[in-house]
Amino acid sequence: MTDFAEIKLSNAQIAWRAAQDIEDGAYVNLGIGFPEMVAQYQVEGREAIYHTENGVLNFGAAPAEGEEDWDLINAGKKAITLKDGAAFFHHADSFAMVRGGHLDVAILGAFQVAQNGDLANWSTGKGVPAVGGAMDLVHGAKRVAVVTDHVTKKGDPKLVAECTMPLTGVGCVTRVYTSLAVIDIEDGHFVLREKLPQISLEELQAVTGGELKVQGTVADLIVPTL
Amino acid sequence: MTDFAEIKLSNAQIAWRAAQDIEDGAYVNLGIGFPEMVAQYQVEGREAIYHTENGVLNFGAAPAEGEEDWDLINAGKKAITLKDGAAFFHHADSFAMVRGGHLDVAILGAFQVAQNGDLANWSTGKGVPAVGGAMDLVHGAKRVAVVTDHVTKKGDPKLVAECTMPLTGVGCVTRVYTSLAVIDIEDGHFVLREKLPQISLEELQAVTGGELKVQGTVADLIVPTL
Amino acid sequence: MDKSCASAAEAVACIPDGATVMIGGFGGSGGPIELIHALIDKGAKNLTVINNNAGNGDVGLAAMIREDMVSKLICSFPKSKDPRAFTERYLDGKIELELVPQGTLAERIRAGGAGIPAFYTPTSYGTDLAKGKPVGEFDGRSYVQERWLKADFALVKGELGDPMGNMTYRLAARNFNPLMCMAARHTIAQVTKLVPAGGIDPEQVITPGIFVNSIVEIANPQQEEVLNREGAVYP
Amino acid sequence: MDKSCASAAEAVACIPDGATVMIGGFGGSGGPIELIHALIDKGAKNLTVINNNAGNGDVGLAAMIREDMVSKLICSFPKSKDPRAFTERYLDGKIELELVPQGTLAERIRAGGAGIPAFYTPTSYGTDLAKGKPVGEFDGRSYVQERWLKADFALVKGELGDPMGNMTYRLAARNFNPLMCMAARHTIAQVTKLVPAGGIDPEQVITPGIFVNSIVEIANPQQEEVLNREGAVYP
Repeated sequence: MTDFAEIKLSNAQIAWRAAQDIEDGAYVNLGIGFPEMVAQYQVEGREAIYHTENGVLNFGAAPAEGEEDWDLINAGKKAITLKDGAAFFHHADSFAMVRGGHLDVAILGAFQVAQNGDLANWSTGKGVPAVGGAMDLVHGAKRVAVVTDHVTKKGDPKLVAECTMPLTGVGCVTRVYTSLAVIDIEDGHFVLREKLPQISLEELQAVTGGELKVQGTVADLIVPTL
Repeated sequence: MTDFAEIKLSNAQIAWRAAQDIEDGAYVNLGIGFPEMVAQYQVEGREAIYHTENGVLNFGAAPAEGEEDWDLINAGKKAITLKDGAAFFHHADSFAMVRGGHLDVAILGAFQVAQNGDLANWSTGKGVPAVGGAMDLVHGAKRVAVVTDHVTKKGDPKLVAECTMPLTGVGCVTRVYTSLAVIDIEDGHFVLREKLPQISLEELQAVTGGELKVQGTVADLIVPTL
Repeated sequence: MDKSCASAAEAVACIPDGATVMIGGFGGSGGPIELIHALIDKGAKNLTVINNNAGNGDVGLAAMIREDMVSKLICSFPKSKDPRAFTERYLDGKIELELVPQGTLAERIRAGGAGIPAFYTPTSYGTDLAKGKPVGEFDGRSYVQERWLKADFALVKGELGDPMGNMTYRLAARNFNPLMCMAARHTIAQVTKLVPAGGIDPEQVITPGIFVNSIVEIANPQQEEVLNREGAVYP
Repeated sequence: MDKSCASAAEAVACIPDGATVMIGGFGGSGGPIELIHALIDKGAKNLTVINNNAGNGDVGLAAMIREDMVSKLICSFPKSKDPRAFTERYLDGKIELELVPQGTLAERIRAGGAGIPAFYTPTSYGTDLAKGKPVGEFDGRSYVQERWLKADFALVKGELGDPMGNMTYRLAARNFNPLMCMAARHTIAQVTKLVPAGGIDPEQVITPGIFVNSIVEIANPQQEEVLNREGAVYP
């Protein structure tokens, strides 16, 4: 039995892998937290335009400490900078971009992803509920992808036959980048596209809560040391 | 029998009377054509802010001939000028102002006004139909008034028990300024407020298609020579 | 990112027969005359056009209609000083008309751009234009349910533009243009001046570039009202 | 026309107990801190507040909640670095929460301002937040029907303003402010600089004055994020 903890991808590596699929010229929304790392690994020679729900297009990296302007923040309330060709707009226009299908990609975190594309990422069902823009994003972008560890801290599958946690959206996720694999969701099934070469299909299936279908070849998931 | 043609108010005089009811600071939309004349008789010391459907607030009089900028027009496609504190906005925001109840007064023309406040002013039912912003205006402004001759060119009543022409809006008009009288619409009835002193109530009733109720005194409709 | 195009002809080359095309402008103001004329040069048949009006005189949308490129028009006011091209074809049953109240037209286009498939409005309730449409009652008042409007293409006119598609508009030439940018699958903009990215203050952008697919500089754009007063005819 | 007010205190004096109040801002940006603090000084009870968040730390909306002025909150994200004021009252059942997805919150407010009593959105379909709401199917896809949101008052923050109520916004401090201006019966704005009518280019106005009822200059406004980083407490 392979020790997943030793070979699994770091969050940086998962983010790197997700960044490889962002086309030149894509309009992208990155969920708050871990998904924001994807911006750090933009592929050389490609330009992505980042959208943030609170009304900014084409923002850049965080400013140096002490240089923050706290009227210039992203949806995670972190200070940002602007690139040339940026634009401001109000919240209704911002979510018109989201809901109206103008974003090419949204990359989000997940508690659970089901084999039919259902996503649970907003509520554990405990404490103060808070949803933000998650439910809008999953029904807006042309492509909704998830970056996530393959299993929970306790070792339970995060890719499941059916979500048991409160849903964010129904049938919305089309690709999942995990710490062990890249998995597409097609016609209600997990379709394995890439996996770490050190792990067997059987081992991967054992930590996945729905059947992993194989269509054609499964490529090796190869990422740089980061 | 009084000869109405000799004593009836001119369009300018009807517009003057309508202008007396526009409060200081009111946001006003004037329908294309005759209603636009109301702006010429703004009461001294009061300031009205005019809205036009194609996305301008606080416009002023027509420019001198030869001075027109044809990107600066009103809904009637006539050249306008701007006053200090004007603003441009797109059509959805413009009709948000209309439909959202932000205008204080809309003053429109009419083919027919019914005693329940129904208005017909957009279609004779013949030729090419065209509606423009008429149906939006009647459901938007806090107060919808009509300026009109009291009767058609053929002498038929324009104030009617029930509209026979295609409706612009249902139960929307609250006051009518005619060439003979000022009439409110309340609880499904025409209520006579002012009439030309030369005309008797019976004479006025004879050219009005619904019953004229009288509540309290009927004032004399007195307007300057214009 | 560079969405700029060398010419109006290149920008409209992608518009096929049968397309639904939104065209910005209100009366003589804000219409993308050079883009429309490039589309006439290219030729396309059986188009559904969405515009507030139905053209005026012998240029722009009126010329498109006169060239029999338009099989259906969705508009609020198909009348003008010289509406011959439309009127003749309409009365002959050669062009279909969907008449929509102006504010409803604007809101339906915005809804198309904003991913709102339907909404309720008081406008047109109880009139002939509401016939066949669902009605809803909210807080004791009746409203008409209206559907979004989307298009394959939008042709719009801006003032400043940058290669990312950000735009501003001149005076009341703004009108339907920003809404149509949102509601088309592929938006083609002409601007009077193309500036480098960063050349428009981000606070002053009216149409963010995400809503624009290609942008072409037309440095001295024609103005429909001016053309009509000169008696211009295109082609 | 002069909608200007001498002070924040004068501007908020009209807000009674039990009012529904929209408050602009997103996180620490764009919140009208001086207007909120003036309202705390005046005192009001049993308010329904509409804001994207539930305040942070011990200033602004968080301070209003801590002073037990708010009986109900309509928001999308009642969490922050220091959400104590809200969290304690929520877990004790002392404050009601209506949780709304952020884009739906924005659209409901816009709908309130635009006279659209209801609309359909894909957002929240099939989730707990859609429970009890009507569902509609359009073109084979399911949508949730959402209602407009209106308020008695809106407190907003702009950058430039003029006596007619025209306004611009600074950077991303725009967020919910222009929408809330539209949706309240009485909108109270604080601006960093009040300029004479004509001092804002009409093409650059973001909120036209028709949506604003009173406007007060607060020349050096406080910023919630900065206050929280300093550990500020109000009053």
